[in-house]
Amino acid sequence: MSEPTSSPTQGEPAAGRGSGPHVVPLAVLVAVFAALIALTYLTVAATHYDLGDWNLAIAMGIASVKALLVALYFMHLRYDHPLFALIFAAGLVFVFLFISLTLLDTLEYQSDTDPWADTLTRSGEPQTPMPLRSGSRTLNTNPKRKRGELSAG
Amino acid sequence: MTDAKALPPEEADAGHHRFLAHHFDSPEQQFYTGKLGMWLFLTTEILFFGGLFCAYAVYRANHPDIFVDGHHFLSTALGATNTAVLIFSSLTMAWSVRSAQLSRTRGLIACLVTTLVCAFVFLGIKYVEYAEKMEHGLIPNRIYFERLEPRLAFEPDEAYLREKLSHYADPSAAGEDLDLRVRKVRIFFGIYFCMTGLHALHVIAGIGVILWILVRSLKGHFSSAYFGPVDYVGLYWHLVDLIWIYLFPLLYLIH
Amino acid sequence: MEKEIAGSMSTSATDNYLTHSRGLKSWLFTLDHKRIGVMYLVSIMTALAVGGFLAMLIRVELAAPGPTIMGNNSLLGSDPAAGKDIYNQIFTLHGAVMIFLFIIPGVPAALGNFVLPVMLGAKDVAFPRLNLVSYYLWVIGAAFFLLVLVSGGLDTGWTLYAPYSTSTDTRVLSAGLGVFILGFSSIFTGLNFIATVHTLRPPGMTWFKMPLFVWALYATAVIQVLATPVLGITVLLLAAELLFKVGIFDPALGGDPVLFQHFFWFYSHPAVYIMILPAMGIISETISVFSRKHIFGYKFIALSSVAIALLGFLVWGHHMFISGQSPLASMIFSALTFSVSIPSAIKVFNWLATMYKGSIQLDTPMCYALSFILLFGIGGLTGLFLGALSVDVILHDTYFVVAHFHYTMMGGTLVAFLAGLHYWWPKITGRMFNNRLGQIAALMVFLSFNLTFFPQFLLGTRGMPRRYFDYSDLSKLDSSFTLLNLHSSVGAFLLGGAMVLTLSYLVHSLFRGRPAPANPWGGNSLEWHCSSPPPHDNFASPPAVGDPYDFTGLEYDPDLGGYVPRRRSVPAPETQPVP
Amino acid sequence: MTAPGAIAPTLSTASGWLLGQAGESFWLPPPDSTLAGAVDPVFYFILWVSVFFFGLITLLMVLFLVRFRRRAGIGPTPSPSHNTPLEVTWSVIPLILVILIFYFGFTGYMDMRVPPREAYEIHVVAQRWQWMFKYPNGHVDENLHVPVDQAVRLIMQSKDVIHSLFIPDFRVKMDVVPGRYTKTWFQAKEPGQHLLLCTEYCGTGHSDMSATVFVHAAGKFEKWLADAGKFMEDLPPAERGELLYRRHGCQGCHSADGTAKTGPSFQGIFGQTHAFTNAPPTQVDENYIRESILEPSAKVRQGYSDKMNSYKGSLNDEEIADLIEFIKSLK
Repeated sequence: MSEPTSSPTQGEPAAGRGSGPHVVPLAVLVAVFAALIALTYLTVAATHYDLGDWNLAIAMGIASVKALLVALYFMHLRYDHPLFALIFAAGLVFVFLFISLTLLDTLEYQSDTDPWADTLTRSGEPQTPMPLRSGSRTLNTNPKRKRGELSAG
Repeated sequence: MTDAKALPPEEADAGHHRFLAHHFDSPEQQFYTGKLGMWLFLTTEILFFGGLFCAYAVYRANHPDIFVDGHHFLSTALGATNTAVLIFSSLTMAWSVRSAQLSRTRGLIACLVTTLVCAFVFLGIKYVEYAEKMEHGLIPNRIYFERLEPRLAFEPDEAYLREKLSHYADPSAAGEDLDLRVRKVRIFFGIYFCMTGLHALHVIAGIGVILWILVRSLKGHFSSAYFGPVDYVGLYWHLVDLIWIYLFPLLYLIH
Repeated sequence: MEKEIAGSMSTSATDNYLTHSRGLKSWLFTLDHKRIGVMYLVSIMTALAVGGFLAMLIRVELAAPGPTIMGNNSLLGSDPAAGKDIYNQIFTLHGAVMIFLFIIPGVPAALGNFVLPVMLGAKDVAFPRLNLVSYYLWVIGAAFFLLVLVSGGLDTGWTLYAPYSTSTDTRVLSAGLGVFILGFSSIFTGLNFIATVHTLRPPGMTWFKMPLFVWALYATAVIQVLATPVLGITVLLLAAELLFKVGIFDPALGGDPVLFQHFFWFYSHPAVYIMILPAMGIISETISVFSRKHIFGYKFIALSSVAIALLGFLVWGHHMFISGQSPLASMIFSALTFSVSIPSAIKVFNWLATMYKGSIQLDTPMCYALSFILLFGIGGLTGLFLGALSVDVILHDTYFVVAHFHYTMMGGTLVAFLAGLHYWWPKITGRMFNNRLGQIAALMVFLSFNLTFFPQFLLGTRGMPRRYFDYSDLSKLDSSFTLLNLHSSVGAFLLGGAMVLTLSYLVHSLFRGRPAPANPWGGNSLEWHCSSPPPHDNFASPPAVGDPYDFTGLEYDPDLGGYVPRRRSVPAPETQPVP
Repeated sequence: MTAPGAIAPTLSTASGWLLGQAGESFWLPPPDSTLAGAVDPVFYFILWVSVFFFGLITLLMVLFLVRFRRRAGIGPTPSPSHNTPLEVTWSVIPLILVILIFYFGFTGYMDMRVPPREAYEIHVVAQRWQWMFKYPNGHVDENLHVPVDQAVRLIMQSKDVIHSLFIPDFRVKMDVVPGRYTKTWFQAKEPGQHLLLCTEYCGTGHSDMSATVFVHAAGKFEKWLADAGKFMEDLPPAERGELLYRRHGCQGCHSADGTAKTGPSFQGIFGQTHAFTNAPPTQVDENYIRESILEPSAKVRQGYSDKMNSYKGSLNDEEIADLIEFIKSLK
């Protein structure tokens, strides 16, 4: 392909940066493929070792390296106009914000929740889940409403 | 249209006149616009799956034990095989874009066919995995109608779950009884089904669009002067791969 | 299609996009952004009428405590319980129709579709087919809402909060599908606009020469693309919850209802800016044109749109201060919420500064623009109450919130939509409407709007919760609840009357209106450089791009009833028509 | 255009004043709990900031409209189209104000969320469309009774959908979310009665889901609570059943007068035979009523949907017997 000549919009090229679309050499594609397969093997192998919290971090780290390789080479981001990378990154940033702010909140109030507890599902009645200040008798009695007395008091 | 000078004139000419929409000035402008549109679309896909990843993150952070219990029911071997298949299909897809850029129609067709085969292999393996889970009701296995609206029956076989889970120690320190673990693990299958199901739908959609460009390649539409659709479909297919790259460790490789 | 267009190219000089080709098919399958814009315009105004009718029913019901028209007759519920169910369905549909079918597509998809490519000097949007697809997705989404209406209604409120929405008998699944489809309609519009702005600007149209309406639409499109997919996944998860009880939101299965609210508001708060940003764009255009003054602080206005769009993503938790969200998250969201108020304030002050030393003419669009500033001012300032954590505790889910979002959404977006509709009406239809009637209607809208919604602030601060069928408990204690509600209902009917008046003179102008000149108001953005209505291809050759807010090159031609390029090159004082 | 701009809100406001609500509580309800101190001053601060800025905007607009209206032969006067110091000024002043507002709101909110250590605890259970208040001695009431001048902490849970407890006079509002506990607190300042409302939309009876808050004078609360525990023993079973019927929210879905609500009416139901969607026709007898209370989904009556919560654990055998007597009495 030749140089783009009359770009219709100034400052923004009509077709990529510099000379036309970049053709990725076959050797690069195959090398990326080999790296991806190797990383897949590595991530499976890593689960055989108990590294505590690091297991998740390693799995996510390897997945991110793989994703980066796919995006840079298979998806041409390395050769294309940076705007595309910016759009892609914007999506990731907002997903990150969404997950992190939501997670921050749900972790914070987790101690108040009690899912799966029979006391809260449809099949059961809440049974005074927290210790009350005084002893609890199961007597259900009550006077009729005495509005007069209250307003007087 | 001086950009055509590096091309065989008749090809460049065909590219310009047949596929250049009236509101674009040049094929470059059209190609760039199409690619921009595709990247914007991919971003919406990322946000779309982002919601699912968020639900996953919230549940995994709050109930890690469910995920440890749940992953015992998935086959790492099948998952890893599918990962390899999808990565290979990504390679062939990237290769087909390269072939189109170099006007190698036969290579393009061969690569697209290989990609399609890989997509079907992926779905086949997925089917094997799903069938095994459907048998035990671990993912919805039947449609019925309630108040005229369709519903899917999702009734895990508790005896089966109890039997399998009894072989594994309680991953939470709470020492919960087996009944509670059986009830809790259900949510893992719910999330598993939502994430992989939506991904599988994207694979099916990918098969559709790859078929479409395959037909167009057979008609000889693509060349170095016009290969936009191959590139756009390629980007979409790589994104499907990219999402699976995260799904695999998150669902199958839990320690 | 292409051939048909090519065949009719050789018609006379009066050829425009309306006369370019004829027949129903030439409209239904058109790829012309202007025709798609007009189809959108007709459709969303139908939705507005439906939503407005439902609003009238709500206001009649609330005119007095206890059942008034619902729950005491054979038409709207024969017993109080049935009446309550009907009321719940009506306010749900009012909200859903107004938000998903009118306000979100209102300005961008209808007016934006028509104006944006012309303003840029482009022949069309980047993806004309996608544009048509997005219109038909809107139609299909609307059809699903219609299906909901006839097949059992929806009573969840437009917010679809779980677990109510997963336990109701009404048609959540169909409505969810409708919302999903409408979401994609909105995404495709946004995607199209971003691509158009990036790639189809003619030479000379740099970023900072774009009209502010284009900037506003661009910022809106960014939100549409980044936020709307989350709405899609939210309703999809809700559907999964309904279809096979996956348990993500249902506490009985281990789910978390507050998580649903995070999902919902991650979209629905930025969606508020999808609704208001394009409206602000219209106001920037009209204030400048009708003051004959260069817009003040162009870059600040342009960049504040982008700032609002991005900051708008970080404040969704302010809908959840009392919903069980943790105090830590509430604090973060409250702080971020206030940061959004700054760019909004910047815009208001810049609009006022634009009027300074201008030559202000109160034509109908300007009347609406000025009422926008006042109404949006009230809407924005009352947002401060709701963003402040402790004050929100008493105001949350009361009529104060109802009044606040009607001041921003309706006093803001609807009024700006009317400003834009009147401003571009001559361009779209090629006809002038009756300006005097327009001014009267604008005044009526402003007065009746305040009569309708200002009392609701008081209802809210005094403790009336929203979504109440019956406020007898409150009015027994304090009779002012009855009187304030009655005010509101009377106002609603006057507002309805003003809308009917507007519709009638606009329709009248289609048949009897004076043919519009190319530039009736004296705007200098590119849409005023082509004929009214514009030709099929907008511009035969890329137009010369200047400063869209420089009006010194225009003068009024009384014979034409519009503005023409100044004949002498020597700058002379503009002679203006006396209104 | 300008005059209405200023007049319309004024008119509305004036009409509000004419309602006889003038004075301290024109905007907000009477400040009857200590939490009003965390809310009301912030509210009025924002109100005056808003009034000032709205007045400023209106004033400038009217001024410009009059001064710079279009006149024959006079065009716009040239003036700069941007001024960075000015832009910065009108960005920074609002910024300082909103930081202040945020700070006041935040500190007030923390006061509202953190109860004092020595708070009296009452458990609140919300269900469609009824509030239940459980006292430390096990007494359950459909209204909220609290002592004056004593911090009261509410621990709330929902049996079905989200509700929200709102006492306007106390400046208290908190959602009641199924699957978790939410908490709030207040301290009433004077004995008296106040309205308690539901502010999170919860379906058909949302606007009926109210209760009364009774604030008892010093020393009276304990007496009320002790009496409440004894009151029921002296009643005949059917009357006890009627009280339970109201207190446990049965009347939300089952009328006693033949009106069909979410569930079938209790009137005359005893002894009838009904068809079920998931069971053979059965006569309504003691066993059936007992089963319906404890396992509502076992038999779902034709024409109604499976919506009822189980009362297993919240009603004991004697109470169920009382309810059966009550249903029998509804001829």
